[in-house]
Amino acid sequence: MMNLMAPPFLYLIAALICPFLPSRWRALLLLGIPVFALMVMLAYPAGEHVVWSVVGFDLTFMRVDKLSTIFGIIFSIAALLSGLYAWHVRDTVQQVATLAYAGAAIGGVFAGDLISLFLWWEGTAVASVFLIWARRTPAATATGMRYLLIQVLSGVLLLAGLLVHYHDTGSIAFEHLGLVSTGTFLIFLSFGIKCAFPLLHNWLADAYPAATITGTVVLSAFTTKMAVYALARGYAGTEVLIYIGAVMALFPIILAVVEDDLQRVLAYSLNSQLGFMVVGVGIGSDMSISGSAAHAFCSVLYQGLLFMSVGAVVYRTGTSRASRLGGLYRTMPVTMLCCLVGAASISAVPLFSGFVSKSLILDASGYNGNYLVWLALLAASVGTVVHTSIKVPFTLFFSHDSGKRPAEAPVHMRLAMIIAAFLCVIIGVFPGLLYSLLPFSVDYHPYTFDHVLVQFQLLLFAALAFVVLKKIGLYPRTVASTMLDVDVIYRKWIPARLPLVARRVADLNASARQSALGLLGNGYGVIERLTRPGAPLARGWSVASMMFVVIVLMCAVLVLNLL
Amino acid sequence: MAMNSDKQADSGVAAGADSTGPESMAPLARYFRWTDNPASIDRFIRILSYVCVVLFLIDIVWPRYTKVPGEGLWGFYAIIGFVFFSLFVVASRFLRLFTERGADYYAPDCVDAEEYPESATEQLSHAQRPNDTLSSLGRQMLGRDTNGSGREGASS
Amino acid sequence: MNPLWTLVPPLAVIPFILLFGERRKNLREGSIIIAGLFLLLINNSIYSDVIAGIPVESGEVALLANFSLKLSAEPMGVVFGLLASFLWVVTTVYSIGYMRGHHEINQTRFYVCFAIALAAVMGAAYADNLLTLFVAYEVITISTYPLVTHAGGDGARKAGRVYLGILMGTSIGFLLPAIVWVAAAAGTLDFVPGGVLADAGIGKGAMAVLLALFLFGIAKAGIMPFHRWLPAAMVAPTPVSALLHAVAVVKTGVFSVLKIVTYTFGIDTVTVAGAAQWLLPVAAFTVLAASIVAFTKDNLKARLAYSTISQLSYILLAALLATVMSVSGGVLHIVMHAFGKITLFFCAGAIMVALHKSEISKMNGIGRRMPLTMGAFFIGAISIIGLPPTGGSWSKLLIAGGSLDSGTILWVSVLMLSTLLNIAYLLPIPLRAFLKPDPDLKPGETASWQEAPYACLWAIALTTTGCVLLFLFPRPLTELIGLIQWR
Amino acid sequence: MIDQFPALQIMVTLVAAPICVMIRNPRWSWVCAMVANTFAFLVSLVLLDKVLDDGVIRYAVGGWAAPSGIEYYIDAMNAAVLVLVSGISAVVLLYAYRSVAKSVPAEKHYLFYTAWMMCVTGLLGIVITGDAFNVFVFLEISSLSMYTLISFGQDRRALTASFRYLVLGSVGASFILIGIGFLYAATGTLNMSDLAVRIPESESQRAVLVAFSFLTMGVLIKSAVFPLHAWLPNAYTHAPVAVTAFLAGTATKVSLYVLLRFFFSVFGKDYSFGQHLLNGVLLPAAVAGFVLMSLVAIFQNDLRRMLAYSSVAQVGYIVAGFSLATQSGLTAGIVHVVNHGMVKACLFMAVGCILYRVGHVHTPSLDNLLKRMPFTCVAFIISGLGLIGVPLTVGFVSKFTLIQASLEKGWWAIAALVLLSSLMAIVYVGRVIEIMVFRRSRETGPESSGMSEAPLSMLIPLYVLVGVSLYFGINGSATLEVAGQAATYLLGGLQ
Repeated sequence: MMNLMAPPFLYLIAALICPFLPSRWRALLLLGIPVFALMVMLAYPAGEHVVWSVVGFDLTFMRVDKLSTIFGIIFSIAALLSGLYAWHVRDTVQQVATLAYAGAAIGGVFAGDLISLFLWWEGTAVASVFLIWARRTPAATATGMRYLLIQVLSGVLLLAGLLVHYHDTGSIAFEHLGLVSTGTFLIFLSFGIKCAFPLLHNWLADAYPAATITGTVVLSAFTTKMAVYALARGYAGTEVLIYIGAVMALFPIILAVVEDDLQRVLAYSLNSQLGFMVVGVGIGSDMSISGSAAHAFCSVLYQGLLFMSVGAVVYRTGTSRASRLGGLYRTMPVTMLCCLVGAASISAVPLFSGFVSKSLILDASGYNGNYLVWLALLAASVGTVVHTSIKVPFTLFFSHDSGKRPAEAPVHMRLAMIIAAFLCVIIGVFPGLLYSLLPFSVDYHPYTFDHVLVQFQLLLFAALAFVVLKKIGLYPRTVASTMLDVDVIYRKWIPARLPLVARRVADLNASARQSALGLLGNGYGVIERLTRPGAPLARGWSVASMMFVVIVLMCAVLVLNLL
Repeated sequence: MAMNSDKQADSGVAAGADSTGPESMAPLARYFRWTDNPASIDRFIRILSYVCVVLFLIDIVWPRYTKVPGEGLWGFYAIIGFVFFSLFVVASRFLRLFTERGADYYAPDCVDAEEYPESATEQLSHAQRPNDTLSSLGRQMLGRDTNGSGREGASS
Repeated sequence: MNPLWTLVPPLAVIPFILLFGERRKNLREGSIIIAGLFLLLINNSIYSDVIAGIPVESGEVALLANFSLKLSAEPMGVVFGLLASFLWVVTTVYSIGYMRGHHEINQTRFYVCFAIALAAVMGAAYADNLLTLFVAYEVITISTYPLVTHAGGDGARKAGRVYLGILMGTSIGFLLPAIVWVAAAAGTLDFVPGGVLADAGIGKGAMAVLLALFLFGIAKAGIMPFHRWLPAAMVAPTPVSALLHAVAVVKTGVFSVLKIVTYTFGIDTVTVAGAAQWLLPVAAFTVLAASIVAFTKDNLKARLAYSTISQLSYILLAALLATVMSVSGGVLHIVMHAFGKITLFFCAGAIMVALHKSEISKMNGIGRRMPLTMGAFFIGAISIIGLPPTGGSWSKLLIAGGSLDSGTILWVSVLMLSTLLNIAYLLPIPLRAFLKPDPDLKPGETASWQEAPYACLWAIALTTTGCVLLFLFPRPLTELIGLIQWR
Repeated sequence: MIDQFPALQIMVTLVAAPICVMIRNPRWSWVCAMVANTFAFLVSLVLLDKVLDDGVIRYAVGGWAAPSGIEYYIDAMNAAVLVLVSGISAVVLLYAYRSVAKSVPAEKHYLFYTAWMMCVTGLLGIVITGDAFNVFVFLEISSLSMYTLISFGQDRRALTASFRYLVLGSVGASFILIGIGFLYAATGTLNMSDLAVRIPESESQRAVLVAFSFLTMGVLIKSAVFPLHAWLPNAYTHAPVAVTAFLAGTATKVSLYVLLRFFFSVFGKDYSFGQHLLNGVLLPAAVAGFVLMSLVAIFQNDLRRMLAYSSVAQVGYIVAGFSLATQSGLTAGIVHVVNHGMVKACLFMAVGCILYRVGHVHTPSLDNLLKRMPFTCVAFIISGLGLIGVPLTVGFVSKFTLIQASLEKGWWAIAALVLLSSLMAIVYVGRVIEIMVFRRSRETGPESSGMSEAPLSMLIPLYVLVGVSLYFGINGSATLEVAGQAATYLLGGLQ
């Protein structure tokens, strides 16, 4: 019975009973469960709990240590905030999916072995896709399908990898793995998909804008952070991650700058932020891992905040297209302010949360001696300013007036955003609160004069560049368009050629079948001609012919025998 | 921080272009009306430039602690900020030449090609704004308010 | 308990079925359910005997000079016996709703053949030797043939011909000679832990041929190119398809393969001789090709049929890999797939009864009319795909894990690829049902519930719950499988 | 008393024949025949039991000891065939009463039963005797009465069929006579045991060889081995169906017994299979027989004709089993003699029932027969499955043994072809079953024509035989054991 009280199971049980509750209770459940589960979670002492023996494996469902706890806490906060943000939603599907998804993600970070990790891994895939399908449009259905396929691909890679790993080592423990064998490579790939490594990243920008308004907020919190956790647990200090992370932090920027859909812009920026965390994991020092964890913590908050504010705009206007929006500050000032706090956090303005976490990673990469990566991260920080901190609030709330005068976001949305914004600022002002949660104790002081100074230099000169470019007309205007990404390969190129290949195969099959049938038919014809009623073999032979056969055979026998 | 430092603009000259008038504005938004005024914006830009110059100059007098070679260069971060910003913008404009397609390129399998379903939103204009407050939210949560019905999607 | 008792309930109920006939339907079907429950009890007591280590054997009848018919229970058979008897009850409950809702003709004949088939399944489950297994196998073929041709039209008879032709043809053409070969080489047909062929002096090449004869001879397992009977048999009423695909026929096929690999060859013999090397690609090809074909099918039952073919080859793959883990996974998959697939077929039948739709393309929006059915369909599909929280994930895990002992990750990748394909062809069905607008509804109109009869719904609920419970509590099953003597 | 049983076996039916003529009344002559036949059956059962317990029985007719006198010689082999012949004859005779009443004019009934009794006498005599010439005599008795029985057919075509059989049968009989003559010339004895001893010592081996060739040809004709089968389909098709059932179950089987007796007991295995004849002619003929004739059977639209061709095919199996010339091969052949005899008799009896009620046996017109004649159809289906060789039927027992035997000998191809022709059997039997059970009548709905089952007096014998065949299908080792013993005797030569 105690086992059912483990936080992930609490969520799942809630998801199970959710459909049977009246609508208000369902919404309250979304608020209550995260709080309750968080309390339960914090009550667990460090160590391994909730062991379940199944099909010959011992699965550990609660491996509590500092690394998992910090993720567990932020996931609980994210679940609570998104529950509040989604207070108006009375769609059972979304509510169940949210609970199950949050539960699976929390389960994922507490999983003590690879198999239970796999179960939760697939669980997040299955649960989260409903947040996309819940939009109930044909395009969302198709997008959800793509998303699910990719997520499950990640799951099956994990399964394959863990099996290979088990076969190699006889252990399913989820400890440090390192890139040492086929199995660990497969697991790495699996984590990489969920973590949106470059070239494996499209699902993120593809799916997040396709979810429901609240669904996008929920999606932004869990899957990718769970992957970061998994990388930190299994592949800390794997050098290749540093380079992957650097590329990952940089390349979405270019795509995001010209993107029209602001939710997609945020998805790209989320991808870029993941790059920072991946670098941190790749460096593998105590400081960098802590930095990654801290950054994940902050990123869930500010990214959620940004998604919430854009979502609020969508809720009131029905679009997230930059080309159709602008000048909304007039009637949505609270949303605008919260968005600005989010923007400040993501671009690491001092006194906001991003500053205290990103600095950890940047400094760790600087100390690591990998200057190119350090520079790349610096550039990526600037990039964040380009596409998120300036572009999103500017195009939404200022810029040219779109003439739209939507009402302010509903009060529960505002409340959720304000709480998130408040948390961002609190962390930014009192970094010690966050640092005390980190997996490794860090002795780091972000607020040195030097540090604040260079940060302002970086940011304000970036802002200056914006002003200058805007003045000389180089800054790109947003127009409704689609930017190609690598997903064009499986969304356009292959499908376009597939019918041809399929037809070829079908033709081949048909002709092979035809000739086989023809052969059979000929054979059948021959047999029938010989054996149907009245045919030579089946005729009542005349006495003469019977005698003839007898004589011939007799001769044959005699000849054979007498020879 | 730069934005917040500019609070004096609230006395603000009403934007001539704004035909809808101050009634159509949320009270809080009045603090930001300066953004609609080109003159204020110019002033904002000017202040930004001054601040930048000051920051740039601090580098001369303050020997920074460095952990990476080159970091200590004069105005290193300022240059990085300015140059990379421009670089990204230029690069993306360049990339756009190759990768831009029509908005409905992936239609009908992409949400870009369709509108957000109206039933899941509550598209009210400022004039129709509901009078919801924290206490009304509290009442809803406690179940004392019957109008707070859900919007998005069908319930079970 | 004597395993012969398992033959009693299905056979004893036949006179009652005939006696009550069409006139007293309630009594007729009631008697079948009672017989089913008895059978379940008997199987359960066999189960407890086996767990307790008490030998469970029957007497023997000498069918041939040195070879006799004999039943005995070992863990693998108990798994199958329990499964079949449980699903018999469920299927009967379901067919009460279905057959009446659909106004099928010749229901008495249907139930009689059904009962005979089940008795034969029990015989196969508890077969003590190859000969008994073969006998039961053939009886199943013959007794299910009238079920396939149930409708009696030209199409049904043609399908019946394909069904009988392939199943009888392969069993006589390949399986029988293989059995005779074993008899000639080993001098015994008994199922012995560790197999009887290790010292039978069969060369490596010959061993491969023998294994191939078994594999292709047991066409019930649906390996390509002898899979055509399965989609052909789709003309049968849905409870029959459910029975064919989830319980009696196909499962007898894969069960036989597993049993032969374990107890006739011995898993070590198979691996040492490398006999399966040439057959693994065939099974893998079947897994993938059937999935791809399933894509192209618009008829729901046809799509499910190809899905079955693909899933059966999982088990064949497991059997051919012949490691303890993979064969255990194969046995487990018999159960897991049975629950998942029978749920899907039940749902397909429920749609047929309630809305008279059989084409997937016409199922837009039916989720609003039949939310329970389509919800169950979703869970069943998840189980077939092998995702948590359904039982399918355990068996897939074991099969994939066992496949690594072959030293290559090729077979794992086949399974993983197939998982993705499964998603792509199974999940669009519930999605279409839930998310696409219903063409029969005018805008603004809300759909009213049009679920299938209660009997169908209960059956669906039972099997769906089973899918999830098997995920949470596989312990009894895995314990039983753990008792299998491999060597 | 028991000592005299071998003589009694023949005498009872032989005496019954003239009594039937004297009675003349259809019913009472049938009763007389029935009593005699039942008695003969009981006697054969006792003999079989005795043989299995005590070994070979030798009985000197009239007290004249062999080799000069005629000797009856009974081992497991012929005891089994005796049981088969008298048993099937008894069952079919029981069945024949109603069946014949419809197709044969009442005033000829006594003749019919007389001919039947003579035929049974001849067949039993062939089996029981240990004297080569005596074989010929009994063969002629049975053949002549058989021609008569066939000509009782309803149709005028029965006469031509009978005539053709007569011509070919006489050729066969005269070949046998010639063969026996040569043997006598070469060895100077007619007693089989004696022959077995003297043949190897004979000076004129060439004469022995000629005798062997003629005997073989003669027996092959009588047992309708392909391609010498041409008399059989017409005879089976046009004879009264009871006669067909009787013939199919016994006549060809007895000829096959003769084949065995001469090949193995008289000439000896080494001699017979040392010849080119058996490897070059017999096996190919058998194989071609069961493959080609199964094919022919597929396309037949007359049920009797189909079964007739299937009979030729089954004879092919038996001969193939013999040609293996091993213990298991012989066992398979012998057991198939018994099993196929039962199955074919059942099938023809079922066909007779259909003929009795429907009036024809044109396969495509038998739509939905199951509704009208359920019991007949079920019997037909069970026996049909036996013909295919489905497990739990006798056919499976013999086919399994046959395949096992050919594999043991390493003759893969034979096993494969046996299986192939089993598949054809699925087709021709399955086709009929499908029409009977699943095709709805074209003209009338299934409900409109009520049930019109054949009379009980036909169904009971049918089901007795079906029951027996099912019993031996499940407990196959009973027949296999007897056959195995018989094979041992045959391979060991005469004691």
